Amino acid sequence: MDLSAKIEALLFYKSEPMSHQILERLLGISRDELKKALPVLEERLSGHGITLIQNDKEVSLATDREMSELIEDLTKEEREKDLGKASLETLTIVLYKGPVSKAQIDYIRGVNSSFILRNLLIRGLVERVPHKLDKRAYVYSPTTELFSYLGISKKNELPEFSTVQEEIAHFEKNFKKEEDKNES
Amino acid sequence: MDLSAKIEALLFYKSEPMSHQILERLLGISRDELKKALPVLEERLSGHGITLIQNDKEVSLATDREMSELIEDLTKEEREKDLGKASLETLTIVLYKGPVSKAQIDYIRGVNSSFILRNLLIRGLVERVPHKLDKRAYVYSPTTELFSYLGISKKNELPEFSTVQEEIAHFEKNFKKEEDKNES
Amino acid sequence: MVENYRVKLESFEGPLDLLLTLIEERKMHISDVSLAAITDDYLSYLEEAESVHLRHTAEFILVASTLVLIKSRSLLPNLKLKDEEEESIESLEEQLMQYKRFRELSVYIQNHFGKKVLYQKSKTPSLEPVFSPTAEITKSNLLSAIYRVIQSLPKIEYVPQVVMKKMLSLKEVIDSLTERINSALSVSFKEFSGGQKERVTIVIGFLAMLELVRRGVITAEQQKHFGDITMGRAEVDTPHY
Repeated sequence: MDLSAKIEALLFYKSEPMSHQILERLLGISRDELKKALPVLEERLSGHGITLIQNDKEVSLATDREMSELIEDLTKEEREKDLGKASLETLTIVLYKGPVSKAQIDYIRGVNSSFILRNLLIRGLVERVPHKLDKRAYVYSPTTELFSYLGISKKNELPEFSTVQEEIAHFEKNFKKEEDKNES
Repeated sequence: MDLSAKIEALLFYKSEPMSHQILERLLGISRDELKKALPVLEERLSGHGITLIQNDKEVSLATDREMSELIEDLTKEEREKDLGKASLETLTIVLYKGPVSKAQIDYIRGVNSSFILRNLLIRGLVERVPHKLDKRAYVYSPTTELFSYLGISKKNELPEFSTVQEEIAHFEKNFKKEEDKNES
Repeated sequence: MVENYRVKLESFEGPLDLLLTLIEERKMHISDVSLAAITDDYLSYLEEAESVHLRHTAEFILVASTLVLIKSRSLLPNLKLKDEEEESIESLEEQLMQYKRFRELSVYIQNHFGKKVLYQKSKTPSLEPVFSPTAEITKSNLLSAIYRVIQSLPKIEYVPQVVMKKMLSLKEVIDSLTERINSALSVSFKEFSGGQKERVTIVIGFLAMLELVRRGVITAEQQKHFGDITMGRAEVDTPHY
C-alpha cells in the first residue's frame, strides 16, 4: 500500500484533522515525503465522494461539496450560517493573510480585534500559534473547519487568492515601515 | 458526481453500516441502480486506504486490513503520548470546575477544546454525562480513577481549591459583563 | 452642517468602515480630497454618538484628528504640515484602500459561509476509555497548569477611554466663535478653546475656526491668527498606527 493510501486510512480512522507532524511520526516519513504524498492523495480522490481539506499545518477528510445538501438533511445539529460584520472582516483577513498577527489585523480593521479573535478561536474557525519572534504574541490562521464551512478544500481556492497575495506583499512593506516607526 | 461517489460520501459521513434500503431512499434510486453502483465503488477504492464492506443487506466503509497495525500505533499514541500544556490545562479546568460543559471550558480557555476533550475521554481521565437540564448537551467530570491516582477523594482537596474557584468565578462574572457591553 | 446621512453610528464596525461608507456614498475614490469632503459628516456622526456607548471610541477619535489635518490643509492650502502628519495622512489612505479590498473580498465569504459545507465523519472511532495517566499528572503540575489558565484569562482593560462626555456641536462652536469675533475681533484659537481640554472639543473648535477663515469672516486677522492656529494644531495628537 502506498503512502497516500496510508494517510487516507489514518485520516479516515481518526475522523478529525491530523497535523503534518503526527502523520510524519506515525508513518516514519519526512516532511518532504509527506509533501509529495498529499497531492497524490488529493488527485486520487478526485471524482470520489470524499475530499481532502488542507491548511498550513493539518489535513482532514470530508465529504465532497456536491453532497452538502443531502448530508445537511441528515444532520440533526444546526450549523451557524450567519457571521457578524466584525467576524466577517476578521475571517477574510485571516483567510487571505494568515498566518497573521493581531497587530496586522488591528491595523487593517482600524480597531482592536481582541474580542472578535477570542470569539472566532472559541468557535474553532481560527487557530493561533505563538509568534516566532515574540513569544507573548500570537499569529492567527484559518482552521480546516473554516475551509469546510466555506466548501473549499484549501486556501488557494478562494477567489483571487494569488492576486491578493501580491497586493498584500505590497501593503506589507508599508505596514513594516509603520511598525518600525512605532517601535523606535 | 456519479452514484458510486454519492454512496461513498454517505457511508463516509455516517461511518456505520447502512442498509440497501436506506441508501436507495436517500439517493432516490432503485435496487438495480444500487446493485450496479456498489461494484463500481469497490473498484474505485482499490489501492486506496479505505475499503467497502458488504453483506446481503448492508454496506459500510472501513480502513483497509493492511492498516490495522498502523491504527494500533495511532491508538497507542493517543493514549500514551505526553498530554502537553494545552491538554493539561483543559484537564485542570475539568478537575477544578467539573462537572463543566464544553462551552464553559472553551470560554475559560478562549479556544475550542473539542479535540482535546475527545482525547481526555479516550485516556479515561475525564468522563461525560448528559446535562441535567439539557439532555442533548454534556458535562465533563474527572474520573474516579483520576482522583485516586492523585490521592484525593474529592475535588476540594485539590491544591488551592478555593482560591482557584474564586479567580475563575470572578472572571466569568466580570468578563461576561464587559463582553456584553462590547457586543452590539 | 451637512446632515444628509443619518445612518446609525453603532452599525459601523469602526472608523474605517464609517469613512469608506461615506466615501462610497459619494461615489468618490479614496484620496485626501474625498477625505476632506467627508470630514464634517464623520464628525457629526461622532457627535451624535455622544450619548450612545460607542465601541472603539478611541479609534474613532484618533481617525478624527487625522481627518482634521486633511481638512485643514484643504481649507488653507499654504498650511505646512509636519512630516509625521503627512505620513499619518498617507497611512490613513493606505489603510483605507487595504480595508476596502478586504471588505470586497469578504462578500464572497459572507455568501459562501455555511452554504456548501464539507462534512467530517459524524462518528469518531468508539474507543473504550482506558485509564492512561501520564507522568505529567502531578498535583504540582496541575497547580501550575491552572495558574497558567488563570493568568491567560483575558483582562478587562481599564484603559482610560478617550471620553466623549460633551462634544460641542460644530454649529454651536461656529456661532460662539462668530459672536466673539464680532465683539472682540481679535480672538485667538487658544483663548477660544480655552479651558476645554477634551480632544474632540478642540478638534471641532479648530475646524470651525478654519471654516471661518475660509469664509473670510476673520480674514483681517488671518496673519495673526495663523500663528495661533499652528499652536492649536500642536495640541491635536497625531494618530499612531
